[in-house]
Amino acid sequence: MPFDPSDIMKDRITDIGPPKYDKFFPPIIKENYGKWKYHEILEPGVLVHVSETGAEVYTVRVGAARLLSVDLIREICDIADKHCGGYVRWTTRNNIEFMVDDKSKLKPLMDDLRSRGNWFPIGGTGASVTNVVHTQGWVHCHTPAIDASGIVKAVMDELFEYFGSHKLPAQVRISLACCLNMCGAVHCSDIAILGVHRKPPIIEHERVQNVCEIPLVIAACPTAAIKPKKVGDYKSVEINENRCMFCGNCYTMCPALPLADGEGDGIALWVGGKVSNSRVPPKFSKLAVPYIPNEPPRWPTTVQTIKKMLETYASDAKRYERIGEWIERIGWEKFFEKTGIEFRHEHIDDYRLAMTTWRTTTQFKF
Amino acid sequence: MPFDPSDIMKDRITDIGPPKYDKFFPPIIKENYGKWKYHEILEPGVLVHVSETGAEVYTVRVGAARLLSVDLIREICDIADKHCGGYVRWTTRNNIEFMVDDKSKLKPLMDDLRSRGNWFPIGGTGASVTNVVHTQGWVHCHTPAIDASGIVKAVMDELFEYFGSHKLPAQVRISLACCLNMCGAVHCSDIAILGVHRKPPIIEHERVQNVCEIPLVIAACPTAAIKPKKVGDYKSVEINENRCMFCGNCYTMCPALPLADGEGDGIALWVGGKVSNSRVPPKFSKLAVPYIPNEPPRWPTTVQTIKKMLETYASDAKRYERIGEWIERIGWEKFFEKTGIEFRHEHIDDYRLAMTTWRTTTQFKF
Amino acid sequence: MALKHATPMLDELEKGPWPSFVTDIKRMAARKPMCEDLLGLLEMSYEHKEGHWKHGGIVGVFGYGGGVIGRYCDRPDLFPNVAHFHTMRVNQPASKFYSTEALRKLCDIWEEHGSGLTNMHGSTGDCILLGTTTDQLEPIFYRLTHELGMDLGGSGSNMRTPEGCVGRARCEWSCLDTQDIIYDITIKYQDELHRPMFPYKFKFKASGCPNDCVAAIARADCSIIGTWRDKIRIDQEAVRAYVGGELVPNGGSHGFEKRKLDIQKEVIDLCPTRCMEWDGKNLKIWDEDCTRCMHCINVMPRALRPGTDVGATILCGAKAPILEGAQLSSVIIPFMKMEPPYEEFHEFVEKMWDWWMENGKNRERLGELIQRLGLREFLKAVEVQPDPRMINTPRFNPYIFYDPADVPGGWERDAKAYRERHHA
Amino acid sequence: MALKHATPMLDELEKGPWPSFVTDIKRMAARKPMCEDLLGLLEMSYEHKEGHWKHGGIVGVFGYGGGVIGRYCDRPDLFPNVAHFHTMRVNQPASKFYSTEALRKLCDIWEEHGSGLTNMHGSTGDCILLGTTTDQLEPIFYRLTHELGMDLGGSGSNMRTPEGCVGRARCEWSCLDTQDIIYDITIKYQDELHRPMFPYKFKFKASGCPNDCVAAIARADCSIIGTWRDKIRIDQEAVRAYVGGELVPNGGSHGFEKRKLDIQKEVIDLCPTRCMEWDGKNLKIWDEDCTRCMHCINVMPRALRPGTDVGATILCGAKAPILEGAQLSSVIIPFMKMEPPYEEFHEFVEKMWDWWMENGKNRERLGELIQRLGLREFLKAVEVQPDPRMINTPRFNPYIFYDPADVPGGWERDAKAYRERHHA
Ligand code: SRM
Ligand code: SRM
Ligand code: SRM
Ligand code: SRM
Ligand code: SF4
Ligand code: SF4
Ligand code: SF4
Ligand code: SF4
Ligand code: SF4
Ligand code: SF4
Ligand code: SF4
Ligand code: SF4
Repeated sequence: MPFDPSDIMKDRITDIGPPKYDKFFPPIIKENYGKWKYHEILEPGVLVHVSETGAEVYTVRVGAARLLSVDLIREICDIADKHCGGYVRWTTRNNIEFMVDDKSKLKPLMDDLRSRGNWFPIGGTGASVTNVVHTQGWVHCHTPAIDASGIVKAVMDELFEYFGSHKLPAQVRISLACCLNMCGAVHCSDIAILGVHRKPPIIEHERVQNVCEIPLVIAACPTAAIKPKKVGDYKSVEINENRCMFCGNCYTMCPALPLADGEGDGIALWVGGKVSNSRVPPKFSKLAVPYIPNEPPRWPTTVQTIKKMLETYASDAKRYERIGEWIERIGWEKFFEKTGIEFRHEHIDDYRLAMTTWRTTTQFKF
Repeated sequence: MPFDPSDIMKDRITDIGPPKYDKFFPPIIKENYGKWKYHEILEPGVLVHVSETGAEVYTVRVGAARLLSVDLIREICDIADKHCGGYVRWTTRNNIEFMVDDKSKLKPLMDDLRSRGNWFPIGGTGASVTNVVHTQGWVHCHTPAIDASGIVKAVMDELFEYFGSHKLPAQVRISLACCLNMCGAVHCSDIAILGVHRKPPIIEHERVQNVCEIPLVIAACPTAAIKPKKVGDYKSVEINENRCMFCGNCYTMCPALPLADGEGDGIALWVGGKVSNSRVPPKFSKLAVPYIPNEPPRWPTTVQTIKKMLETYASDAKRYERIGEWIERIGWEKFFEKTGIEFRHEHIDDYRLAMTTWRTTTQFKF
Repeated sequence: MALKHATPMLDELEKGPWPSFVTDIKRMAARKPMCEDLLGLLEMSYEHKEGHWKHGGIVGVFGYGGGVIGRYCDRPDLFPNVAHFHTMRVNQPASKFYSTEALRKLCDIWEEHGSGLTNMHGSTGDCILLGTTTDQLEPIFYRLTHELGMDLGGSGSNMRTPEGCVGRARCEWSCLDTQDIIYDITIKYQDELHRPMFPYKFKFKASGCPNDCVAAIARADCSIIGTWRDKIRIDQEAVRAYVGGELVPNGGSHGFEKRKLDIQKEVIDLCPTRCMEWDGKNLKIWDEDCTRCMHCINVMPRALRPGTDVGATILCGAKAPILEGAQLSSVIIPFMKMEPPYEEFHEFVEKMWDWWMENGKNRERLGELIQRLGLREFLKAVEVQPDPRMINTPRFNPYIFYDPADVPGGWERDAKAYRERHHA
Repeated sequence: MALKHATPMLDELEKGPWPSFVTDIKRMAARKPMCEDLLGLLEMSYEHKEGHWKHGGIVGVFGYGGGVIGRYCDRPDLFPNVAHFHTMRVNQPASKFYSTEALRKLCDIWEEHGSGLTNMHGSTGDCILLGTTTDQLEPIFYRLTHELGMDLGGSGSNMRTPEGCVGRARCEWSCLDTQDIIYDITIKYQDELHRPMFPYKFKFKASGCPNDCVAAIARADCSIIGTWRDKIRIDQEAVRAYVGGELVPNGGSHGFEKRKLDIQKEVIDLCPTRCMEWDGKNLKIWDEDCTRCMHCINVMPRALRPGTDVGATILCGAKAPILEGAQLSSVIIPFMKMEPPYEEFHEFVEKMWDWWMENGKNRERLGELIQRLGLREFLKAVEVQPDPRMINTPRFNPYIFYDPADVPGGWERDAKAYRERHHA
């Protein structure tokens, strides 16, 4: 019974949810579910997990752009069919994992992957820079201050050697969100790339009353910068520009308040966040660079600043130290000194919890 | 020219400030000012400071009630005249320091002090409980929820052995403030005793408009619980009791809003604050016991709870660890377990920075 | 084959060693006009340094309030093929294992009805079908449900698509059946996933252990993180093997050459509670002081394993910054056994949602509501007793809302008696 | 001699080893009716568990707006001698050294004109004369100034009486002339001390080193804390003597028996920056990493001393909790040389006050104003450049008030051009 556009309720199936997970488990996974005993990384991107039963699963992790065409997915399927019994998985950071149940299948798989141009770089395990979690950018969203996929590509090209190696003191998680909504939840990343606006919204007085709920717009502003205002015959709003910190929440509620501005928008870089509870509790990322202009197509300043931070960290930190742990050990004053990043007034918090970030001790380094 | 009440401007001297400090320096201090090289505590309460010139000053520190009669001050002067060349000083924690410039003068001074009943207990140095910084209480202020001097006396009687010894892991600073104004700045003490109210103010509608500036009263409330209200003919206020957290700031502004209540008032105990920058930065004290009733004249529950906390700390902490450092090492869950203090909803912050006190990690102890 | 629009800037992104999404899209563009126009539009965004999408209207499949993000381009005059370019969020199978059979079918459907471009995966976890027109939504939905047994994920003020780490499927540390928990939540709360009923979005994420490989603590309104209550299991011989250089530390995360593990420096000194001791032969862990941070286990996976009395720590409130600033999740239930049929957990979830739906303002996330009304109110609502494990530190401000029930006479005052004792 | 009022509860406070303020007051009460009634009133407070003082009216000496706290009892019917019981705050000599000559004179004046009771000292630092009547204020003031060369301290919305630690007078670690700095501030700002001109109270405190023995960082709107910029001075021989057990660690703070200092455990492992190393013979300090916490110096006072390039860290904003919650002072000037005539410091103070007076609301402390308007505004006002030493961590929320001066075209937008690029 194919779909019948004239009767969409016919045979309608709803609320079935996703397929049950184990339907897609490869046999080796199904059989050893909950029995894994230990793992080892054999080389960057290649893991073995050993089961209590003695079984072994070999995983090859490959980097991928998150934006994939069906053609590329079909190629992935070809590989999985050929080597992995027709199964494949994606990681929480958008890498692809090919699994084989015997060591002998590993080399053919890897050779195959390597034979396909640069589509399937192997890496992303251990003390590496793994794939960049990111969002839509100019490819799909309506509020971005920056692109997503393009910046990620430029960054990963430059940091490529760190994807396929274990040379860093610890894992480094880079994320990107194209606006303050932070869809990637980049707020706890070792390095976060964030799209920022710097000009208050345009107010299209003629449109506001037609396309927006004014009370919701007013309520949306965290700093109460927006007030109702009559402009000529139009019910509209006014914005106290001095109180605007460019969060874009008003634009989310009201298309007649566009913020995007080629000259104003750009990138803020954040550092030192983490998620794992390993050693030290999860941490928010902190502002490193308040603003870098959008420099399409390859964002050189952003890319180089990230590289500089990464390599300063790499050469200075102790083993196991995530970026945030390193900075807390050396102190922020040394972070700015060692990376050569300028410390500016933007670094000093002035939002709700600002007070908790001030230095209430004489302990600091000259 | 004695004072002439009919002409107060005659010979009037104003704005001279205090006498210059060095007018009152004993000669040994004056001569060695800025030249001190090192010190040693010879026994609890007795310090020697050695100068680069070879000179030595011996200090005997004695505990004192902060409330002193002129008779007692004169007795102090007698001692200082007899042994110390007519000089004496008070410390920042209201202890008295007698200084002599030669070791031979030390024993006679100490014998003299010891001969005068219990007026001049020697101690308060090093890893001790030194004098309790405190405020006025029922002796002088209009807003207290508790007495000050009486509680301090009861506490120091019980902890007396820790004043004249160095048995603790580190120094322990106990402070008392009789209301949330916290005149003693007790908010950074190892142990703080704080007077708290627990009933919202009485509103004396007939008096409010006569004795208070209503707008100032309203502005005084941190939680915006107070609103203007007409009651019969009177301009008065109403209080949303659910929003009142008994801070007393409205009463400071308006005598017609008394908070004191024999049944409602009492003591909250706080722990783990410190001021010095030694090892770890200064810390605020945190709530240990939300409420203990006023139990005059000797406040047994308060005294025993403090003793229990102190002795748990003393037996569990490592050398140099202040109470707050000890707790941070073992974790608050262990603090409550070891001291047997009940953990209650009052411990969980719900004021402006509450969020920063919640546990945003899976790291805790069972 | 030459494409419709010149894309000199995007072409720069075909260079370099990392896989190029531009090359990939170009490949599709050869047979998909939608992709051709997408490239043109993107090139224009690169020139303007501004995006070219408008707010989405309300589009979706019948009977669902979420799962589709409407999207319209602001220059349909120039790029008519992406005038409409809606996204469908397809609920991924928990932890993202796929059979190629299913994947290929999905590709076929999508090539037929949409742009042929996807996100594998969205940040929340969905498999995202990127770009189609309104008229295609129902056919796609029909084919997904009928041919693939797949359904849409969440968007809007719904429960969002839950996700978990790989867990017991391929990780030795998992204290939870993350897939099963995620599947259970997803299935049990299908209505909440598909039909807006909440003040705002609500996310669940489950990680099998405190390494938190799905970043639950940073981005789920309810974060379920596996942990254990008993002792770390130690294989002393394997510890000695690490120290002796027979095993590679940290499973090879820092290189694969065999080297002697400096157990004091690399493990014991980095243990946040310093609850371990190595006497040269045996490793002793004072488990009562261990906060289960995973570090020692991470470094010596063949010697140490989590305990066996396993369950979850439930934390609530994480979210991105809008409006009050970002939050991490806070401990609400230090330990809960997580075994099917997960009744205790369901009860908790429902009490939590009831309270949020009753008290939450429009667009107020759970974490913000807890902030506004206080953790105490939330604990009352979910019937959980206060516990020091919920906080890093007790309050330091003295502004305590004492409960009148604890005060003799409550809030009653006898003004007359007061003024008899105290003359005005 | 029997006193007028029975004080059975207070009598309990005459027991025990700590000096009894009750016994002391009783002694005076024999010849001072004020003290007799004070005891009676206090006993009544002990019975009621409520204080018995009313708000003070505005009393003071002519031309001063501070220095006297008015106080009236709420049962003058029962205790007429303390119907009025005002406090005078006498500005103590910096760090509270006295000659007995001066003290005795003060006692004589106070016995003649007041209760004969004092506080040595008030929390701020004043020598407090506790309890007198309005008519005695001028005579006392006259005699204080004429006979003793002493003056009143602060109260109300004034600069309050500054205070410092004992400093160079008797401490080897002081990086500042605390007495001189305190005296200088006190004398220079006599007008501000005596005549209300501020939004609220303002306190200065100075400690000679980061041990902060006057608790400046916790309770002064402007905290001046000594520090050094060069290297800790090390006497290696003395270090060895500590390790060898020839010198008593921590100057005897933990006991006086000679014992070998476990320098690794007691010093190096407790150094917050781990910037020290002991090779068994010599102590090495990486001073560039030292945060001058004092711990190592405290533990080995005969081996280590602060450097010689000394000055102050200036921190601002500490205060008690009313209204916004307590604050500690925050670093504003990481390092300032503090040498007479202290011009740089005076300039800073005056800029700070100007900003506060211009912007502060009624009863808004400096720290609260900085909170409300932001550290950035304060720094601008005092003309200090942002410095990472002012913060523990940079902001973690993305809500940045970018300066329009840094943005091409500032806040100007060309709405028309925008809509040419982006159709609505
Ligand atoms: C496959 C994946 C789970 C999944 O469900 O997809 C995964 C798998 C493993 N993680 Fe993870 N982690 C995965 C995302 C994460 C994340 C989430 C994220 O990055 O968004 C985190 C938290 C990141 C953070 O803290 O910011 C994470 C923090 C860890 C840690 C803690 C490391 C630390 O010291 O902080 C470990 C332990 C370790 O590596 O020593 C760990 C260890 C592991 C182990 C060794 C677990 C095991 O025994 O199998 C797996 C291989 C590690 C490796 O790649 O070196 N995994 N891991 C994810 C791979 C992402 C990728 O493609 O790169
Ligand atoms: C006399 C006095 C200064 C004054 O101007 O009056 C003083 C004097 C000394 N202090 Fe202090 N401190 C004095 C109040 C303080 C305060 C303020 C307070 O308690 O309100 C503090 C901060 C307290 C806090 O952190 O909460 C203070 C924190 C220190 C420290 C840091 C200890 C730590 O590890 O945190 C030291 C160093 C040490 O003891 O090792 C120190 C060391 C010293 C030395 C050894 C300095 C020296 O070389 O002479 C002096 C004798 C110490 C002793 O008593 O064992 N002094 N000291 C104060 C005596 C108060 C009293 O009567 O008990
Ligand atoms: C597609 C996706 C980004 C991506 O490229 O992966 C996405 C895209 C959008 N997010 Fe998101 N969010 C996505 C995951 C997230 C996450 C991450 C997560 O779920 O783990 C977060 C942070 C965690 C959180 O929920 O707080 C996130 C926080 C937001 C916010 C801020 C919410 C807040 O409370 O602070 C908004 C703004 C809003 O809701 O108004 C938002 C709003 C949006 C909207 C709907 C734009 C809007 O303002 O209406 C975006 C539509 C883009 C488009 O055109 O397709 N999105 N969003 C992710 C969903 C894919 C999926 O279903 O798998
Ligand atoms: C006498 C003294 C307590 C003592 O027994 O030592 C004192 C007594 C009073 N203080 Fe205080 N404060 C005293 C030092 C302090 C300190 C400590 C300090 O200065 O180091 C503090 C905390 C630090 C600070 O300034 O924040 C302090 C914070 C307060 C506050 C809360 C201010 C705030 O911003 O949070 C108030 C309430 C107010 O100002 O309305 C207050 C108000 C008061 C008043 C005037 C009561 C009032 O509400 O009007 C008290 C008069 C009591 C009386 O009857 O004599 N007092 N007050 C101290 C002054 C003696 C002196 O001059 O030496
Ligand atoms: S981060 Fe902002 S711009 Fe980017 S996808 Fe999310 S909502 Fe859109
Ligand atoms: S961008 Fe944010 S701060 Fe600015 S007006 Fe809009 S909602 Fe307010
Ligand atoms: S703490 Fe409160 S009650 Fe005590 S003296 Fe200060 S203002 Fe008065
Ligand atoms: S006591 Fe405090 S919280 Fe209560 S009404 Fe008065 S000012 Fe408000
Ligand atoms: S969170 Fe723990 S259980 Fe889950 S994959 Fe990561 S390491 Fe394994
Ligand atoms: S899990 Fe963490 S806290 Fe527990 S013993 Fe290992 S390193 Fe220490
Ligand atoms: S603060 Fe420093 S200089 Fe001042 S007395 Fe204390 S230890 Fe000495
Ligand atoms: S002063 Fe403190 S930070 Fe500096 S070396 Fe000594 S212990 Fe370390």
